[in-house]
Amino acid sequence: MQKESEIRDPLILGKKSYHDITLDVSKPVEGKANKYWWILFSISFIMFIWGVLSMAYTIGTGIGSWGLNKTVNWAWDITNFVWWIGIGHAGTLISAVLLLFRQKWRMSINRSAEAMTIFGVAQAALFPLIHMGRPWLAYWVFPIPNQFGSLWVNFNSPLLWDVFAISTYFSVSVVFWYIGLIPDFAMLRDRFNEKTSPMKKKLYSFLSFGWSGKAKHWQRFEEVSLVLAGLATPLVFSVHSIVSMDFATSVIPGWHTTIFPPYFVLGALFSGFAMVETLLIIMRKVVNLEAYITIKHIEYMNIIILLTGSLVGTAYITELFMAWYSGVEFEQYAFLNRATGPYWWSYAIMMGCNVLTPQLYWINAIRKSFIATFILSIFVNIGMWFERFVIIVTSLHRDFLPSSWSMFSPSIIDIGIYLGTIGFFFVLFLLYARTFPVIAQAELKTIVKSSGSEYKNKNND
Amino acid sequence: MTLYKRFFLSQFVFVILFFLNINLAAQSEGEQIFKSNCAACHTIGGGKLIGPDAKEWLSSDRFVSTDDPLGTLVKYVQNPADFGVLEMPAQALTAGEIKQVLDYVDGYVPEVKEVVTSIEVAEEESTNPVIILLIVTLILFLLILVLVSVKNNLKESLSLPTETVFESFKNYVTINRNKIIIGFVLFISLMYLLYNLMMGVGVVEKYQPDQPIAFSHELHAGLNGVDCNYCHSSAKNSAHSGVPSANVCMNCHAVVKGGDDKAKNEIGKIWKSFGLDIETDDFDWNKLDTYQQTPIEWIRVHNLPDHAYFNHAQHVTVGGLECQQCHGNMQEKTVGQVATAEELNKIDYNIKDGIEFDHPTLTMGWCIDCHRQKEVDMEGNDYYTEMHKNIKEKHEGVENFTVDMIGGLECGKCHY
Amino acid sequence: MIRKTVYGIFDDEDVLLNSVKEIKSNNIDIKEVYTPFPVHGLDKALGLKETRMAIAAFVYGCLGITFAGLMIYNIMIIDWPMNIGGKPNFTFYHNVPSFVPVMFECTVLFAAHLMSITYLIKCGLFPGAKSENPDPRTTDDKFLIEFEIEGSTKEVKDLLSKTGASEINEK
Amino acid sequence: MTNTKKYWKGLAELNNDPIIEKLAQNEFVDELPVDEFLSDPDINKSSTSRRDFLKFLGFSTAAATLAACETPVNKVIPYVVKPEETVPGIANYYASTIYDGHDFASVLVKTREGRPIKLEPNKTSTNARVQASVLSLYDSSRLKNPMKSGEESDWDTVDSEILEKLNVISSKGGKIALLSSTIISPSTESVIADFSNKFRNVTHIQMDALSSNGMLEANLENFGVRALPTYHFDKAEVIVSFGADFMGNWGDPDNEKKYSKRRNPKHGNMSKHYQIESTLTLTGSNADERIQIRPSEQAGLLSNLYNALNGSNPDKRIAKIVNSLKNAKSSIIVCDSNDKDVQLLVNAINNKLGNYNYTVDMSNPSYLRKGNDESVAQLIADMNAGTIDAIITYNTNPSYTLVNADEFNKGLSKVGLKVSTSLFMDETSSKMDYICPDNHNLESWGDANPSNGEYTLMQPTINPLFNGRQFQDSILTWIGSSETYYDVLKNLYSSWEEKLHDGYFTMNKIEYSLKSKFSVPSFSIPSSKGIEFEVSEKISMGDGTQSNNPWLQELPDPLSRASWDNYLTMSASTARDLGVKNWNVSNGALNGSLVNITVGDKTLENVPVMIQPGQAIGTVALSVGYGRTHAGKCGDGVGHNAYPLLNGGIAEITLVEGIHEFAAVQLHHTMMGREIVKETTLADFINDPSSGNHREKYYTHDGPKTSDQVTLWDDHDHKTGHFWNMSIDLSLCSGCAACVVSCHAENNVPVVGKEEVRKSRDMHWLRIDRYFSSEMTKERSAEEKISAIDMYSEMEDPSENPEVVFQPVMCQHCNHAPCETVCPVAATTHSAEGLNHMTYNRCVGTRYCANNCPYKVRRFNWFKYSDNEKFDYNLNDDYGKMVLNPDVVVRSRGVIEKCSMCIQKIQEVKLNAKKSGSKVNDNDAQTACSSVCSTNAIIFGDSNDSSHEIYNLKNDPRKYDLLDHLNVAPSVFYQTKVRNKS
Repeated sequence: MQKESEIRDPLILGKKSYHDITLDVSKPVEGKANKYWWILFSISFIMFIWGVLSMAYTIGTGIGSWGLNKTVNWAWDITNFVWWIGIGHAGTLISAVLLLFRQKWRMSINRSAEAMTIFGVAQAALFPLIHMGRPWLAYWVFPIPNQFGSLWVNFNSPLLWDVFAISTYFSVSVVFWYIGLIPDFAMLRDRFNEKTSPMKKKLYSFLSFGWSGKAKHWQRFEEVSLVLAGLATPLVFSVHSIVSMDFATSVIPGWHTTIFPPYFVLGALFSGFAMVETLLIIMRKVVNLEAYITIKHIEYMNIIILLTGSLVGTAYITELFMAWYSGVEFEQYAFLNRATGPYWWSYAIMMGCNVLTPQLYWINAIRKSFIATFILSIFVNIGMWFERFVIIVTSLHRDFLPSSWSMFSPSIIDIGIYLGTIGFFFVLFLLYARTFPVIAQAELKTIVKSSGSEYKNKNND
Repeated sequence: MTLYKRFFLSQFVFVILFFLNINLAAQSEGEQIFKSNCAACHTIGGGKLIGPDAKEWLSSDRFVSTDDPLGTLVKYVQNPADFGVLEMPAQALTAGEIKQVLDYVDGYVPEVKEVVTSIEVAEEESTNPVIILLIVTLILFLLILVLVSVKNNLKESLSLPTETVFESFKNYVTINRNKIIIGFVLFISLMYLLYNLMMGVGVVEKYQPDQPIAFSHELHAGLNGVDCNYCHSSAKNSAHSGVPSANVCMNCHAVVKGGDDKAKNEIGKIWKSFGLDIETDDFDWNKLDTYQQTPIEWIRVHNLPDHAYFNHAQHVTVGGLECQQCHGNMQEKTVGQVATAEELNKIDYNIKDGIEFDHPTLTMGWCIDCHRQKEVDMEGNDYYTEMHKNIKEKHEGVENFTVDMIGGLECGKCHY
Repeated sequence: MIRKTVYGIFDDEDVLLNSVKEIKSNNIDIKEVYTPFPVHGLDKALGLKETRMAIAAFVYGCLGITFAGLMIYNIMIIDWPMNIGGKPNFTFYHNVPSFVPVMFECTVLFAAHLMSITYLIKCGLFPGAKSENPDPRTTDDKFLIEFEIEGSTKEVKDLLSKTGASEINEK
Repeated sequence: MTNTKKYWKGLAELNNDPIIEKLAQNEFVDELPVDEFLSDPDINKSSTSRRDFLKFLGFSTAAATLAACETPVNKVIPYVVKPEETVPGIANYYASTIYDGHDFASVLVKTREGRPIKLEPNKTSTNARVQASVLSLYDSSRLKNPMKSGEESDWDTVDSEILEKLNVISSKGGKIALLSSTIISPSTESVIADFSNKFRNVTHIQMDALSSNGMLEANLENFGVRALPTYHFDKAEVIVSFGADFMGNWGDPDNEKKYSKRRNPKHGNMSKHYQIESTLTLTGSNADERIQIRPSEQAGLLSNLYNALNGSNPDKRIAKIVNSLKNAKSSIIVCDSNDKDVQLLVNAINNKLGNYNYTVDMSNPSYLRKGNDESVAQLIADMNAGTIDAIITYNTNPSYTLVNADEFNKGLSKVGLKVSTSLFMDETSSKMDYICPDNHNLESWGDANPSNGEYTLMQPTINPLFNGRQFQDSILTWIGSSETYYDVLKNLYSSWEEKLHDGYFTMNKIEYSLKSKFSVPSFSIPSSKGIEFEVSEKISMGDGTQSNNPWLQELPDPLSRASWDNYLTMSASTARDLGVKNWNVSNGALNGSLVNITVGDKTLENVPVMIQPGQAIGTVALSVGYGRTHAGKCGDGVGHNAYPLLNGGIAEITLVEGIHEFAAVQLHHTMMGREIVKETTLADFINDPSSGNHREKYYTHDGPKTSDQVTLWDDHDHKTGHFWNMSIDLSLCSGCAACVVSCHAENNVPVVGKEEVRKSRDMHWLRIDRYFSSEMTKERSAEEKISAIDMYSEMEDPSENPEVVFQPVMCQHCNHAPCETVCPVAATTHSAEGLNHMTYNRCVGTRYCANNCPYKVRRFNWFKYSDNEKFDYNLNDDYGKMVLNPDVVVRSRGVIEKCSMCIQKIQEVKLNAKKSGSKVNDNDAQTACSSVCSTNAIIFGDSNDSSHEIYNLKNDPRKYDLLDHLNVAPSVFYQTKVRNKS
């Protein structure tokens, strides 16, 4: 039996037996949705529909329905793409890296974090598709044999690396998530009676792949999880590194920066954890998981946010320093323009939200407050969105030749698509919260004895 | 056309073919001019075709007895109407060219060569491989049914429970632990079918639309040996090979009105485009302007997408390709048709040039196949001299350069 | 001889583990153990061989990187080399930095997916497969040891109740 | 020109083709509804795609193919009788002339399958408007039939009615006025003379929209010849222009070419050019020194100059000029004033400087302007007095261009018979009883005598698209002549075919016996207060004749860089005084305040103001050619009509409520201290030819090296075969924008309209960047310790009297192209010939290439610009599409496009060389921009050919790559700008 230091705070509150955990996890699936769920779902769904209409309009008429122009050829589309990809980072990181480091607190949150990853990456993957001028030819970015003699793709292009990185990341994340889900689906399957709820029984039988919990299977399960975690960890880092190379390998001042890969990865973790917090704080209320998502979990995440936020701030300052130190006037102007040019306000929002507000987590009370955390996590999300906006738009709008300098202003369609993906994300997440085991209960059960408050108290007695 | 008729016809035209043999050796200029301008109507010593036998005609009194036989001939050819000959269209040939033709005709020795005496007549049953597959599947399925009923009979005799085909199948699948393998195989075959389906998109091989006039290339280019360039005259100079304008048809068909009603009907359509009736009207070259002209609307057979720029002159004149290398043996077909890659692979010229097509005709891969295999003849063209020298230095030891080595695979060569 | 199946059901993984050890030391064959979550030490106690999933993953990864390398080599260098941005596209060696990201991604892609597929196949897991746990509670909070015994089942049953089984069934 | 180009020889074919062929002279059409076509005289009404020879790539066809899995049926329709000279797929070139009363050019017309699609310069150079005139041919708002009282009619009716009325008028001795533009056609003059003889009391009045009457009268007085002198700018050491925009809109079309001959610093004898003007003109922006004055000061300063040359003290503003003139061996003084006395003074100065018979040639005068203001005034007076019985207008639009158009219109209503021969239902035609629509130049026969002894011929290159008739034929019909105009014309010239082939020739040179009697009127410099107004003329629009031409509307003004507009130009300080503002909105687009302006008794309301550096303080200007009401769908309602204010004067300006939205393609006007246009002075250049051409050095282990020496990989082989390079000499580029329109025409570049241009989505493949100098420089900030932030923010503001540079930028065809590397589908790749290929049909539209292009030359098809009601320009018009070049594909939406270096022309030249088995001749390969560049600033060629000029230019010390520190190794390079100043 595993032992854990007494001074560590419990990760599971209340008197929870294995069966209690089963009940708690299966409750949202078995029960009816509460009104919070319905309100959130309705809002999300409306946004989603708006987004779908906006996308249809774009595909129907052309990218001209966005606010782009000959100078700024990417703006909200790629901003959103990078933002969603960033959000999609915490999930796999929590599962993979924290698994490798044997961090037990991950177990309450990793399922949802992974779901967030998958839904986030799905949103992100929409943008490379719809930002194309001719999305119906998107399959051309895959190296598929063809009658063109065969005409292939260009492996020098960072966008092609993106294609491989995103599809690998997405599919591996799905597999990782699903491998973990199988035992939990089996649990749900076994809770449903064939007579009273045959559809659910069938559904979960199908989803659980016939899992029965044999010792050998568990042994393989653990090894596969570990190896997948080992594979996913460099994958997480590579994906955002590659996304950053879309910019870093270009020639545009403000893009052509060697620190982009680590800077982007840190930023991704930063925003990913913030989004996890946003979601979990909502979710613990909406599906009653107060016992499993404790202030301890939040605090751990806040510490990571504080750390990554500070690192991101360092990166910002490094960029400025390098611009000055390079002595290249184009580079210098690009950064001067960011801070003092027409888009100074976006730079200010970025700095404020990403560098200054996370520093509040030094304060114990804020770090250990659900409400403060919720607000700050939203701040971080906004800040990180603006970080990408700053990088993309302020670099492009004034590059080498002043004759081409221009500006960008979003159209209603741009806004619609962005909000639409947020809506879509929440639609998926809320559906997930009602149909999936939102906590990796099988894994969680392994730590009940070491980290459950009941057992801890018992030991103390 | 019945087999017999075809055979008969082939014997009948044997004589003509005999004299109009097409050899691959280099042709003298006179020969070329004769073939592209005269051969459609005149034979050399082969008797009357549309017009008189050139040899006989040239030695007729008309020319021989004049003071300046050559001069008269030149005038005659350039404007036969002046001599009261309305059947023959005026030829835009220079005196020098006419002299060359004359020399050619004078020195013409019929070359006896193996002539295929019978044109291949058997219409090949073109069976789709998919149909064959379907038939095989059906047979196999029937076989399964038979075997199952045999098995059931045997079981019945042992009074064991019998099962239908589907039950058998189901049991087989459930009993057999290789469901996944079966699924995998199915998946692979599905993907293969999908792949084939996708690869077939936009493939237009064998496209042969009905044309407003039942024009026969076989008759014109094959039997009568009219040079391709006579009608598709701009292929040598222009991007387009060109569909002949009706006045080109009338060069012959002002006189040749067809043997039977069917032919007359078809030729009559050309007349109609001048607003004339083949039965009642006369055709007068001098009155062209007064005719009520209505163009003939042909259906385009070779539809290259608009974003692909193809230039006939580059391939015919510069590249020295024969028409058959891309269009197949048109002289054996009736109305225009897109040749298949297999058919093209059997063309002698392609075999000689070492060209083998892997991709269907008129796809980009098809173009590329040739660009990768066809060697560029750089000798004797001053344009290439410098380039040839440089490229030989660049690829030491390589003597022959294919099109792709001089930029034939660059996108902008065809797409702009 | 008719084979009988005996199930011993436990409430706690520590009790189960002790029981398994005890049974093993009595040289009784355990057919299978069903648990709701991975119980550490159980595989050792049962004497299961180490799984070779990791090795498989490594092999798949090697396959992936080889596949990617060959694919890129064929596409960029052999089949249709193009001058793209003046990069040295006519030799693989000079241009390899551009190819690293895709090769890495393919390595991960192959390793992760093929290993997971291998895992599913080896465990007989696929959509629609029938579950084999004899008692639905084994995915909730019960631990179950399954025996298949020829002859008397008494010895086993005794041993089970002695080591703390909460329920013993025979079929 | 190449030997492969065929000039038109035969006659009958073109003249006698039935209508079907002229319209369908393309071999490959989708569907040709012949019956409908022949039976329906109003061909515009059928909406089928009969002339849809367009090459479309894109979705619609592809989707259809996928859905049906079979090829859509295309038809191919050959000629019935093919015209001998037409080979489908091969272009023919015919020599012809373009003259619309304002612009004159001798051109070669490129036709494909019987459609004129492009104009190339022949004898003279062609400006932007001439280049665009080929599109005006296909203007679907041209009149399709003769009109009677605003209704469509037919020729028989119209002719018989007009003739009847003319005979009545003639018989009672009534007065007939024929009001035309300047007539430079001798045959037309003879036809008009016949007309006068037949109907006796005929007055022929010539008028110019922008009159040179003052100059003509002055020359008449001084020399006895009412004509303009021919200027030899190539011989002048010092050029002083008082407001004359001789490189843009003023005078002979070849002025710019001649001027440029002495602007190449290489030859050492670079001329010195002073411009004294109030409104910044193209010429002023090219001047070595530009002096800003108020319009009212011009005459006084000329007087002052004259006196100073005679020894008195000059005004300090022109002291330098006086010095230069005194020391110069040759000079030219030109002035744009339409005041006879001022021009007398200019003549006197030129005479004083000994310029006559050397740089200013009166014995070979130019006849391009003959308009007589007095007779026009007399006509208007007569019309109002009711003494004019009939008026016929030709090639002119007085109701729009006259300063007193109201009076003209009033008078017009009193005229009994009003006949217009305009091609359009324009401002004047719409008030006429009858319109007998003329044919477009490209459908007409004609001749021209632009200057003494120089002749050019005009020949039709397409049969009339509509049921129009040449003006001359109309006249001949009315006088009952048995001859056609073609007969008249042909009888005028011997060896007709040869002349027609060449298009220009010299004959009948008149030996003028010039008197030279000079007088010296004197003026003083007034100390006027208030804001002075003058009209200006835009390069794109000229006098407004072609204002329905979308290419010209979209052509950005070289100086303001705004399109689809005219506006009051004003200096920043004047604007500040008036409270007028220009500002950029959130998407960068430019907005401006509106003002009401009153000059004399005329007021224009809600005129937008554009702050234009270079506009003299206290002056404003508005360009003519806009504010048309009857131009057509493109030209109507664009801008304000400045003609009523033509005479200029003190302006009353009041700021009014409201905002104007400009469509400017360049929103930022200074170089921000960057070395984009490298500049040096002549003196420095003579010392060191590479002066000003500073190159960034990188510090390597091998010591400092320029960027092109620091490279990771060996370059690809560009020595085998061709290596196409382009050199752009910034000293010679005048910014005239002819190349931009030429590129538009050659490459089927779409017109996107004002809204899209405003969103910075113009599609020009070739743009001419214009930079103004700023008061703030890096040196100044270093000296005055100004912080970088302040420095950059001050650098954004141009000087009030800036130095101007023009820089044509198109795809630089980088050999280390950043765009190519980033395309995921390899849609843009590099050729061995040094070209950056853009494969439109492979493009999926990620726009990454456009982002990564340091020059921002890639253009994205944001929408479908063809066949789209939202972009109702020439690509959405059956007629407008006929101008498309069939060798270049029309891009679908969602793909990137950019300059291809006219690869279709390169391929054609190569093919012709291969066909004839010879090497590519030196100058055969031309791009659309290089072939029309009158100053030879743009030189294109194969730099592997050491005999070609480009080879030397590539190794010239002035040669530099734009943004060379990036080492993208462009195939396009620039030559430093050399200014002749100290």
